[in-house]
Amino acid sequence: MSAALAPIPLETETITRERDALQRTWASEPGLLGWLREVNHVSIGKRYVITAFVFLLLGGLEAGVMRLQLSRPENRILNPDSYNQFFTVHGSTMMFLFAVPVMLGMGIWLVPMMIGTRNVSFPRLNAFGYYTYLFGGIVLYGAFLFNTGPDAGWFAYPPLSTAFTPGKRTDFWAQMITFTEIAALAASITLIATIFKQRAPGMTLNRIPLFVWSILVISFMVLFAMPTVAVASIFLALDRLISTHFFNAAEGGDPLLWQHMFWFFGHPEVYIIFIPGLGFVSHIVATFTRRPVFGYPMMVLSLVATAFMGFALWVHHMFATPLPQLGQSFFTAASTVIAIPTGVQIFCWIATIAAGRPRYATPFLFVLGFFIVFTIGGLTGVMVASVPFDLQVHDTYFVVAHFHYVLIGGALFPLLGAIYYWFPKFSGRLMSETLGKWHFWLLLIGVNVTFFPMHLLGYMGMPRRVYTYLPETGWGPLNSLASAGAGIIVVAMLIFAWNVFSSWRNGDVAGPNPWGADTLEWATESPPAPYNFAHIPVVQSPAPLWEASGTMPVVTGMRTDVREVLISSVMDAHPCGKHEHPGPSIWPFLTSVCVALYFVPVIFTPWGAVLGTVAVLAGAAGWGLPHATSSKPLPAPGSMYKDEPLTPEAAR
Amino acid sequence: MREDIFHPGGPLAREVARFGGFLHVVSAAVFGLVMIALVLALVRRAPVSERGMRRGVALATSLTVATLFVFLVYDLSVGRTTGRAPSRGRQLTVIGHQYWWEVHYNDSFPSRQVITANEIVVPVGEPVRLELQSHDVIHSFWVPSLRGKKDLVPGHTATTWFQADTPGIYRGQCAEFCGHQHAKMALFVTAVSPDSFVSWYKGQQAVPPAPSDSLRAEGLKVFLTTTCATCHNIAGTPASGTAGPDLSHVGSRMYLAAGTLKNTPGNMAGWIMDPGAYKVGSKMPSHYGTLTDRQVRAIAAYLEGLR
Amino acid sequence: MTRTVLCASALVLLALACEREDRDFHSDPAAATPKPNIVMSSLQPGPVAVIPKTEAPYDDNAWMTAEGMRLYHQMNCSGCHFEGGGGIGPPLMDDEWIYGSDPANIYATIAEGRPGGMPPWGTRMTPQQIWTVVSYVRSLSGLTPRGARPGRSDHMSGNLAPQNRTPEKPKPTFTPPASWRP
Amino acid sequence: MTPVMDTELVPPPQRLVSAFDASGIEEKYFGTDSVSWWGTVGFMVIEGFTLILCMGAYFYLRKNELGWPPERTPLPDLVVPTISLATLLLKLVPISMAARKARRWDGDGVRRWLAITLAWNLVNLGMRIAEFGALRVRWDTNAYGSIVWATLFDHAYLILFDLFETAGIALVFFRHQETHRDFGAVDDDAMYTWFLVLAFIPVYVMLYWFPRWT
Repeated sequence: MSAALAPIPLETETITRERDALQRTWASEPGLLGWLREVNHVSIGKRYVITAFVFLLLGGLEAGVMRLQLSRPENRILNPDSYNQFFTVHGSTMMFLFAVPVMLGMGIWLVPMMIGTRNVSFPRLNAFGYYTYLFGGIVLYGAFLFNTGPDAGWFAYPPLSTAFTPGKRTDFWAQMITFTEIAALAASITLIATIFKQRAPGMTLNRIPLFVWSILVISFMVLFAMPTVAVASIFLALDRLISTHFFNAAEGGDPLLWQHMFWFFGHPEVYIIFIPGLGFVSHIVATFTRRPVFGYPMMVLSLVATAFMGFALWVHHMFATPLPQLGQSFFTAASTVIAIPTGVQIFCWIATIAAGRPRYATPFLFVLGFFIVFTIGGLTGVMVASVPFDLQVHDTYFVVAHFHYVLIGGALFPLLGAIYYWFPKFSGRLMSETLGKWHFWLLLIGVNVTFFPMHLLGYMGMPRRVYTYLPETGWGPLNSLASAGAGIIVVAMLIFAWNVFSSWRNGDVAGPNPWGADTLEWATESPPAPYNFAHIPVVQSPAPLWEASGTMPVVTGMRTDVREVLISSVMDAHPCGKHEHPGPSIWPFLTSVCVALYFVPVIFTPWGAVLGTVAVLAGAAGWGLPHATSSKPLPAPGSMYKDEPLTPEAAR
Repeated sequence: MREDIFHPGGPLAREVARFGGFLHVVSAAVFGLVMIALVLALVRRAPVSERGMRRGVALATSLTVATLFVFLVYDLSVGRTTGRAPSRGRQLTVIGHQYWWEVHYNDSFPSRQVITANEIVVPVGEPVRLELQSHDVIHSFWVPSLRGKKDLVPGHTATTWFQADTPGIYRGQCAEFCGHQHAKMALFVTAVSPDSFVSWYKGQQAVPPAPSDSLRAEGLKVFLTTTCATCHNIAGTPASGTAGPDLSHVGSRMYLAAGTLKNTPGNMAGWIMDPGAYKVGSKMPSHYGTLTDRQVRAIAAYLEGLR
Repeated sequence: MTRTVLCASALVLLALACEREDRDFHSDPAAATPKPNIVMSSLQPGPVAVIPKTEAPYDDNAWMTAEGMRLYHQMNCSGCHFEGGGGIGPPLMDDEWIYGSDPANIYATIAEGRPGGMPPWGTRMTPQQIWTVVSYVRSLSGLTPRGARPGRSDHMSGNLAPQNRTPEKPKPTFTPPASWRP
Repeated sequence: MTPVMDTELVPPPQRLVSAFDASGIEEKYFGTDSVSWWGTVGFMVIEGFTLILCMGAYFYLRKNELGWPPERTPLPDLVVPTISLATLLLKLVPISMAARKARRWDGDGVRRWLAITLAWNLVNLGMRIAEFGALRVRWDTNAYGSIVWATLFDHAYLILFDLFETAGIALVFFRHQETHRDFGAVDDDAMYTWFLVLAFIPVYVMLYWFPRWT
């Protein structure tokens, strides 16, 4: 085994030669087929993020139409049938097709760069996850176009979603859930293995960037949350398609079983969405105050604590159901206590800002917006933790206001800040600051004008999910105000879209590290070469780019002719092995098609399950059998095995 | 008509409104403190030292814990007072339907039981205990000015209670998404003095009077010979359907179709003719083409007389 | 060429899908849906008549079939036919059809009534409502497309849901037992 | 004008120095140093959790009934499932032997034991199909029927995928195309099989013994 060497400066010539070789090995293939065969995490991550933003746009348009419908009493833009489809598809899109995939996608895109490796651990599984997610979205929107959009709510409570919604609408919803859950699970397994085993040498647990921690934490949450909703949605589909009785009270089933399972997933889901947001905030705060975030151990512990507690408070979505009262107190206490770790993080950031030198660039503005909007959402969150108060505001517009404040404040603001912040790494160019500031201020105003009045509407008795209201309820003026706010949000997001579009084409060219940031992704070019790092960096401090003094310690001796990555130990990131990655393959895409061949036909006939099982097995066979792996075969089978155990060293 | 959690009409809602006021004050204070801290952090002259940061975070965290503790204690005490159901008081059964409410005033003598729909009349100052069931999907019973909500889940029987102190009309609405007309599934609680309640209750127990004029008599005949009677019940007549609301005293109600239309003969006629025009997806079938204008007018006149 | 085919098939899909999931909330005026031309029996003087197959408008529309199920209960069809198994009236979920299984025949049976107790509903239900009941009744014996048949019911036990029943092959005629005759 | 590009902050170009020579490090094929081990463990966690969820739903639905199985539903058979469990446990022998040979890089040994595992897998699958009959209830009879079918089906899918995975690995070995990594795959497959078999023990107790105790 090799050990650490005395630092030897690398010759420019060597570096250039190795770069050329790596470029040949890792390059993407041209053409449509090459696009489908792509397994590089940068491409797949970008695809995730772009696709998710397309779904954000669609979900936002649906919200806009709904706000138009609600802008005055007894409006007739949408009839209840279309309204129910719109709000169901809006909620499902934002949760399953935008928020979770965009966060996992940012993780897939950023994590390998941040931890100093060349690709994620399971590149093909990763690509498979993307296509499965994409097909899930296509299935939902395809159905929606054909007037088959789900209409039982994004929460799909039975029996409304079983015996009382005939047709295929809810079936498409349930299948979309399964698609996106498979994708999320694939992404989280990939990310966990990558973060545990592929960190650059020296990146011990206490040097992992906070965003990587947040992705690690949510990946574990996904492992337990997503199977729950997948099992629940399969039960739901079975109830609908082959008449099982999981949720049928008349035959011993229980509608509340669905609610338990759905919220056991649904509450952690919220944390899955905003914990990466907290990761973004940490990086932006550190960079724009020019000092590391205060209280790193506390930040990490808070993230982990939030993840654990996130699973212990699902019942606070069910306070109004007939449940024993004693248990409810526990969930109130848990919902209250979870405010502490989040509070600690906010205090640490404010302390960091106080100790640093703030620069008011757009990403930092979005973080300030996060403080304002998210704090309001968090406070109303503590309010709804109380059983008696929640029973008054549950399922009203107060809750609509609450979770939009939490998710827009806790996830969208940091995400948009992150887009401005990492856009140079994305495209090689900076986004326009002027447009960015317009975007920020309009969004901040728009969000508050739209959602603040909803708190009051909730107090006035306006329930959620109503397609209209009567004039005598007096809800008209505040609803008109909220709809006007939605208009401001639309303008703000149009500015953002234009900013992305124009900056991508002719924004200022950014160097490798335009913000002077501290983490490893800024050590590569913008945008990075397909292999990320010509030489894997060796990490010696939590802020490697700030503490390096003119020299950058790196790993040498990696092969350049195959896709090789360095494997390191879980705790102290000591190099302990190498791993040869598979190259591009069409099979992840084809297997994903096979999964679609399972889930879509099964909506129409039980034989779909048989067809689908065969198709998936065939896809897996194509994926797994030798022609698809580029691994070198053993020297020669036969004599070598006979005498003594063969080690890889001996085989060389 | 009241519908606002901060304009309570009874002790339960008042307790929660007081608690809500406390929450608002505390939340506003916390928000203000966080914002002040943020602004100070942004505009301070010299960067804060490591020790300053540690102290600030420790102080803020302990304040948070203390505030949450106070919140929790107050919340549990409010939960205790509002959660405990009284042992006395009238017992009602409320059954949720897509998209209306069926209300039974239970009595040990079946003949004295009163069945009505969408409108609950209660005496002031007396607790009312509710047993909640659902006929189809999940609904949620909520009258903001009287108390928080409780879900009506198929296969479960939920219990809740409320009490009105001030006479008045309290509007409420189904609070769990239940299908196309979740938006038009209102209910009204009318709190009256105990004396007026007794006379109202007697009136509801009585068999409605026979039609007084020929138009109404014709209305009854049409009601019984067409499909009306297969879904609706009218005491004292052969009409005994259970799929739709009990119409024995429909003339005494304020609204039709769960708070959708004012109860006038004209609205009634229009509603019978084409319910879908007022409430898309209503489970009441249309009679456009099966009833003549005169028949509909006769039915509306007859129903108006059922007080 | 390929593109034209793709576009055309997409349009066909669109049309099919829209119809499948249509929720027809407004009742048409009675005149809008013409009553079908009904041939009661193939027995007639002269050459063998070709009986035109009629199409039920809602057979492949799950929502409207479910509306038919609701009306079936609201109009108290279940009072005699129970949940399709029959009792006072003949069963509806088997393969035997006294007056024919064709949509038009069922329509006529409902609208005009039949001797032996089946009352006429033509004056009490709109044609649209009758058509929804026609589709529901057909779904009971699996005569409508599987995807549009009602699923499990929350209230009934022991019966297979219509969507999980094997379609019955209708026998054209059936001799009613003496007790059913007037 | 780019006000945000703070040139003073951008660190000067850095000279790369070699701090670690990785040329001597080899790929690891067994245990926690192989990434595929982590993938297998990830799938085990997910699949194990779905089984736990099914079991949770089973006990949740139990409380809605007075008796268990509910009225007019017979108790499940005990003989066939017990034989099925025994055959599952027996499967551990050949697959563990295959893994042992794999750790010694003994290709022929792996081939021999994989063949036996594969044949035995078919027995498992057959027993599992018989087991569905042994439940003595249909999935659409009542909620009890639904959940027992779902739980058993969930586990049956694991058996099916394990069979398929073993078959895939065996195919590679029988065509003498095995690589170092395929020896690692045998080891991971053995670990997965242990999970699959051990996970069935609580399911077995729940499905066939729990109704007899209550």
